[in-house]
Amino acid sequence: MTVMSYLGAIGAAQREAMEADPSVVIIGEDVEANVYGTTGGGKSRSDKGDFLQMFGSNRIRNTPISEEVIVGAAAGAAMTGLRPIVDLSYSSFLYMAMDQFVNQVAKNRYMFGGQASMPVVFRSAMFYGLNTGAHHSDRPYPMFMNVPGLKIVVPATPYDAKGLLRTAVDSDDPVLTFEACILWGTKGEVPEEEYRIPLGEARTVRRGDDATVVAISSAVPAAIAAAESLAEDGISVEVIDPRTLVPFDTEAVIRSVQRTGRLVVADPAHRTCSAAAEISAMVAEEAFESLRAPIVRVTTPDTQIPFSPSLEKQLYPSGPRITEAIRRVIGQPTSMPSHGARDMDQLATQAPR
Amino acid sequence: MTVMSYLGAIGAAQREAMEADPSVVIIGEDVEANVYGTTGGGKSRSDKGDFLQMFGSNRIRNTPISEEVIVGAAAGAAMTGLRPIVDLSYSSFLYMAMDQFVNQVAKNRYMFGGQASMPVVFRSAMFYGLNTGAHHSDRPYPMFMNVPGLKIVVPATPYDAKGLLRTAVDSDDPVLTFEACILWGTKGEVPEEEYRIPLGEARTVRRGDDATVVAISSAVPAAIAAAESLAEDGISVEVIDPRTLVPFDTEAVIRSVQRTGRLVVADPAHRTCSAAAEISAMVAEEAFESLRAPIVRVTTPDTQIPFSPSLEKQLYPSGPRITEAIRRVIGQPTSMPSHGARDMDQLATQAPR
Amino acid sequence: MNLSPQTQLEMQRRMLRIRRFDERASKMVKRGQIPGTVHTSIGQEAQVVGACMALGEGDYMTGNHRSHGHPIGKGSPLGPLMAELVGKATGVCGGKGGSLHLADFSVGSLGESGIVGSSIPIATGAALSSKVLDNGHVSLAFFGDGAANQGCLYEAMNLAGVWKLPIVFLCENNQYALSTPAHTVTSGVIADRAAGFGMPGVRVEDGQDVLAVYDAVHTAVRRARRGEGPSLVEVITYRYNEHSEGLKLGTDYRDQAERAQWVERDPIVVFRQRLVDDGVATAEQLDALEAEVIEEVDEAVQFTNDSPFPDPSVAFKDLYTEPIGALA
Amino acid sequence: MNLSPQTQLEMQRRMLRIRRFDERASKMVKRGQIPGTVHTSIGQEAQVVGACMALGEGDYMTGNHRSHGHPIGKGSPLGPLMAELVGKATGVCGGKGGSLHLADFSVGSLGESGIVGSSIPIATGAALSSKVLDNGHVSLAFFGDGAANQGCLYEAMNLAGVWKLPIVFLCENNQYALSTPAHTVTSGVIADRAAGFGMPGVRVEDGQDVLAVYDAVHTAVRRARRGEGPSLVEVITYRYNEHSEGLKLGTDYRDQAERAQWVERDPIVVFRQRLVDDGVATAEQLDALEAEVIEEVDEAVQFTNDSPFPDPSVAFKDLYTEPIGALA
Ligand SMILES: Cc1ncc(C[n+]2csc(CCOP(=O)(O)OP(=O)(O)O)c2C)c(N)n1
Ligand SMILES: Cc1ncc(C[n+]2csc(CCOP(=O)(O)OP(=O)(O)O)c2C)c(N)n1
Ligand SMILES: [Mg+2]
Ligand SMILES: [Mg+2]
Repeated sequence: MTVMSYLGAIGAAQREAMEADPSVVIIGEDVEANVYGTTGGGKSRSDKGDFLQMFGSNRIRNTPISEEVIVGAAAGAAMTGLRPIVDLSYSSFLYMAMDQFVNQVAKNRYMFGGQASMPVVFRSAMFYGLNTGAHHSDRPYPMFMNVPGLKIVVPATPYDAKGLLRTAVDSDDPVLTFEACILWGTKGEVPEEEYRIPLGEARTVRRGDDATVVAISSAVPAAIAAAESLAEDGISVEVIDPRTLVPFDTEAVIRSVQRTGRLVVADPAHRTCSAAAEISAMVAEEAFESLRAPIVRVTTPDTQIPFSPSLEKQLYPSGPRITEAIRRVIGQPTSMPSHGARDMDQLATQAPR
Repeated sequence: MTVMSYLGAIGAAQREAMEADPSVVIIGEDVEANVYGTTGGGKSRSDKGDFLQMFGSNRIRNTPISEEVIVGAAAGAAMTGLRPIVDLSYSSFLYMAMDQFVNQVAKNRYMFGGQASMPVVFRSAMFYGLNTGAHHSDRPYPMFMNVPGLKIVVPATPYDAKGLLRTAVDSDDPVLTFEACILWGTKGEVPEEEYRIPLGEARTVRRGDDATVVAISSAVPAAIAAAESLAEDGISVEVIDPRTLVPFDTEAVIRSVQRTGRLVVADPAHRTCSAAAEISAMVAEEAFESLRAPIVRVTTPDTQIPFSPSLEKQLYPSGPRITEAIRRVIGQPTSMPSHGARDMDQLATQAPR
Repeated sequence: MNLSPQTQLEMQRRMLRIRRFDERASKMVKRGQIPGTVHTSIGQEAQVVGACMALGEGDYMTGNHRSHGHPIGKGSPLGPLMAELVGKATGVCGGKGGSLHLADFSVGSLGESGIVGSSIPIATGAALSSKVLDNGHVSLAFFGDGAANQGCLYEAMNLAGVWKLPIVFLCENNQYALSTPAHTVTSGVIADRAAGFGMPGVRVEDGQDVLAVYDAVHTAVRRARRGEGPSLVEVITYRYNEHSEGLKLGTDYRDQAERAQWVERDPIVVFRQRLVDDGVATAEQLDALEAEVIEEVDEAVQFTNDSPFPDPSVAFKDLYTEPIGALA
Repeated sequence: MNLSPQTQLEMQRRMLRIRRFDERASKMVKRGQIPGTVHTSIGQEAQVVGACMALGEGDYMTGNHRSHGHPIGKGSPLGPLMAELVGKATGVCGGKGGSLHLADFSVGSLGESGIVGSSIPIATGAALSSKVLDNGHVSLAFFGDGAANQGCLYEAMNLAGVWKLPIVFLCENNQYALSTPAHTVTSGVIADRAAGFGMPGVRVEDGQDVLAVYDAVHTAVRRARRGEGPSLVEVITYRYNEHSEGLKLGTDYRDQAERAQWVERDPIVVFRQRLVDDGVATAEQLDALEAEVIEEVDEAVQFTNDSPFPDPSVAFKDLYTEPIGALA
């Protein structure tokens, strides 16, 4: 085992994948200069240009700012013999290439009756929680979940980030990974040897009996904090990190809810049509008989992301908001001051009430 | 009252809006020649070029095929004094302009602290069920529901299509309307005089006590058919058409479920993160105590849309599939042959099971 | 350009294959035998075939909604194409694609796109893999005058320019995008846009002359193959039929006299005459060629009629390469 | 071009306002007094001010992530801009926007965009409303050499060309997009791309000369105002600082000698000398001007410090013009 940061783990996975297979290439803006820290050898930001030296400019493809053709070209290259890893830097830029994602990447194999395969990985980082305002803070994975044909990965730890990225590169289908910048610095143990984590296998982060929390991306550490604080009150919370949203490990969630009878879903995406909505709907259909309380979603309210530090942080699922939600589902009196978590969840929807 | 087709009602609403306010303009591909039948005076397809004669080429803006700039330019024009109606023809083309929708249309007012207002309507038609294959059959409203700042309209009748479009044009916020081509020919009564339908008010299509069906767009006639067929067996089904997805009339749905205790949501979108998922999650959180059965979604499975007539039609919510779902929630033995509705719903997800 | 008689006859054969295939498809869609819609290339055969014949077998190609001509021009067998239009299990895409989404990877046809402009980046990516893998394949992207106003074209041209990718951007300027005359929505000249993106741009004024098209595209292909990068070729041509047949979406507002003038310069008639005049073939040989093609189309229809529709469960196949849940 | 002394002094004042404001912002972000990141226009003042001064008061403008210079150049007061960078309630966007999303509609600034290229269509739309409403306003879209490879620029140029919209596309070519040298990712010459889209394209080689920029943009603005349509103006310039300050995303790989050469031709120093040489102002007058600007920046910071942060509930305001549920 060795200790790595989340960002370092991504760099290491990229390096291993590049070393393992000459048809793997990296395509993206500023990848040559290692601006985002994942094309420098997986060590530190100061390893500028390592990948360029190691793999050459034929395989490290520094692009113009042209997301639409970057995504489409990666798809076309994947259909004809390469296995590109595309670095789209921030997730907010994916919309620029939405047509390519939906109409080409997701559809080509199906439309052409299986003639195409599309081994391509699109990496992007969600920059929320860092005071950069509405244009850099998006968490758009729910949109892509609504597009059949894509696989969607949302790692929350260095171990998962590395293992899932290796699997993504191995996959013959298109994979989108949504990384959380706020986790970039998180450190964790990672095996020295190569390993893969299958897509579609949730990780039970913490066992518990009184309620299940399914937490996504940066909501995972928040859920752990909530579980720890409730443990002090003798409340035992199970925390599940699905790790991939498509495919989704329904069984792990259902099994847990069958045991606990209570579900909270913590999801940093906007509330309406979020991953949390899907998970809730799934359980309301398939584990209804086990449910002993309403399913509560802790999400980002349906508002855009404001810049001011006095406005932004409150919006994302936090330890206290998740704690509050768990107390609600287990029927405990809440302890939040007004204008706290409860209010946030009341404000959290575009539905008139 | 007069009888109008769904398509005619849209044309009539456009004509009225153009006549009422000189700042209303129509922007889109092939609007000059009235190719899609809504810029010809609201009468019939053969009224070619009517709007062009009535309103002139300054206000009827025939565009190049450049969705990204069309959407952005309409937004910019709306920020500076016009009230554009943008005809994007098919909903599958919206992805081309996704960045403009998400990063400009939805965010500008908020980001700029209320300085901008954005009175613009984006119309598009969902061409599913008509054997044109994966590139024309999209039903992408769930994606847009995940974007705070947009209003989303899904009319299912001529009356609603006309009344909601007038309200949309009046709105100082951006509105997306998703029309269903399969309903273009549907005829219905429409008042002679001008009228508006508020956004956020559901329509109870049919009263009933045993189960509630919330149905969207072309699923509305399918739900009515299901309710009618079940009425013969003495089962009384309430059918609700939300008409707008943002804002959403939560209260109407909750009130109904409080009475019936059972909910089926019929939604032609892909299942994962669909509008149906949102509605289900909403009810599982807010009307849990009233629920006497699992919430069942009848959606389009998470597969792309195939071309062949032997493959396509089965995928959308149909009368029989909705009937079957209602029987399930009221605990009646099902009557479907194998490979029928039940199978479809089992195939309907990207989650491994 | 000195082309062998064999090559010239193959050009005529391919133009005829497109013409007869599309005439049949047009009839069938009107009779309801083909579901949905078709967009025919009738009138544009020289432009399609001149371009395709300038490519080698291993070369890649993408196209658009006006889709049948491209794979036919690239040498795809007609049976599976016709079966695809009808939605049969034996279709080239197993019935999943239909007219708008033909693809025949066996001849380098990487797919037609119902979304205007959307396949241009795909062709660019195929050129990228050729470059990285150094396998000598050239890509060609077919798109219309309408698509020439989609931004992704310029992103693609720029990327191909800086990376010197082996690709030809081929604009089929049939002077209309649906009802819209190109000159009313196009600022400047399409071919002239190449210069600003650092590549040659040529305009084939007589796109009804298959040899003229071949020459221009062949020059571009050779440049690409030499590693010198992309080119833009704009070909002026004309479609005879409605934009789209079967949907009854609006009709065409083109001047009938304009159409008549173009029909007079029909690419197949013109080239036939030239083959005779140049002594490449006799009228009888050309009649025989035509008869062969008609038979080939008849056989394609027969093949289609004899084929079953796909089982409904096929709708759940091919989304991923491996099963996800119930989806395979 | 004969500009009044007053106008020339105003140019120098605006350049100084940008310089001093951005220097202060740069310091503040490094000290953690500004959250997030800022992108300064230091070194590019002549390009920004030359363009803005060629516009009238009612004219519209959009910009990008390198955002402070544009509204300052257009005459926006500094207090609300600085307060916005810090996220105060008195910020020009009420604290909702921040450095990346400045907008001051009172001076025609319709918004800076953190998404590269994304505001170009918005400016095009403002030009469309000017045209439809016939109100004489011209639009100007600022964007970088990096943004010049986004497809939406060419869609916008084409649309503006066919509709003869009153707009100026202004490319701030500071020769880098983040770490990437423009010449490595740009095929052809940006200004030359205009021709293919049927409009004049000029390149201002000395973008450090505020008058040269003014001349080129003024010509384009007059053309737009006469109803003759759009122009593309590319200005060669240089940023002195890191791409982005505060985030510590990678550092800059530019040659320090290259930077030094540009600093030597500093636009503010050069223009100051010229004003003195031409007898437009004395050194003392220019010192006084500079002192005024410094005081203005100090006051902006004071204003910011004195201002409260917005109440958390403000996060739920301004999404729509009317309340939707609990959202207003
Ligand atoms: C992105 C997108 N916008 C609009 C359409 C609708 N549409 C289909 S074909 C067409 C015209 C295309 O014109 P052109 O590119 O010149 O090709 P042609 O039909 O003339 O061969 C239009 C507008 C579409 N399919 N995709
Ligand atoms: C669509 C999009 N892609 C990428 C980025 C990340 N990014 C921000 S600024 C920048 C460089 C922009 O270069 P240029 O347009 O030349 O402007 P400059 O910073 O040089 O003023 C990049 C790549 C972005 N913000 N938006
Ligand atoms: Mg055309
Ligand atoms: Mg730059």
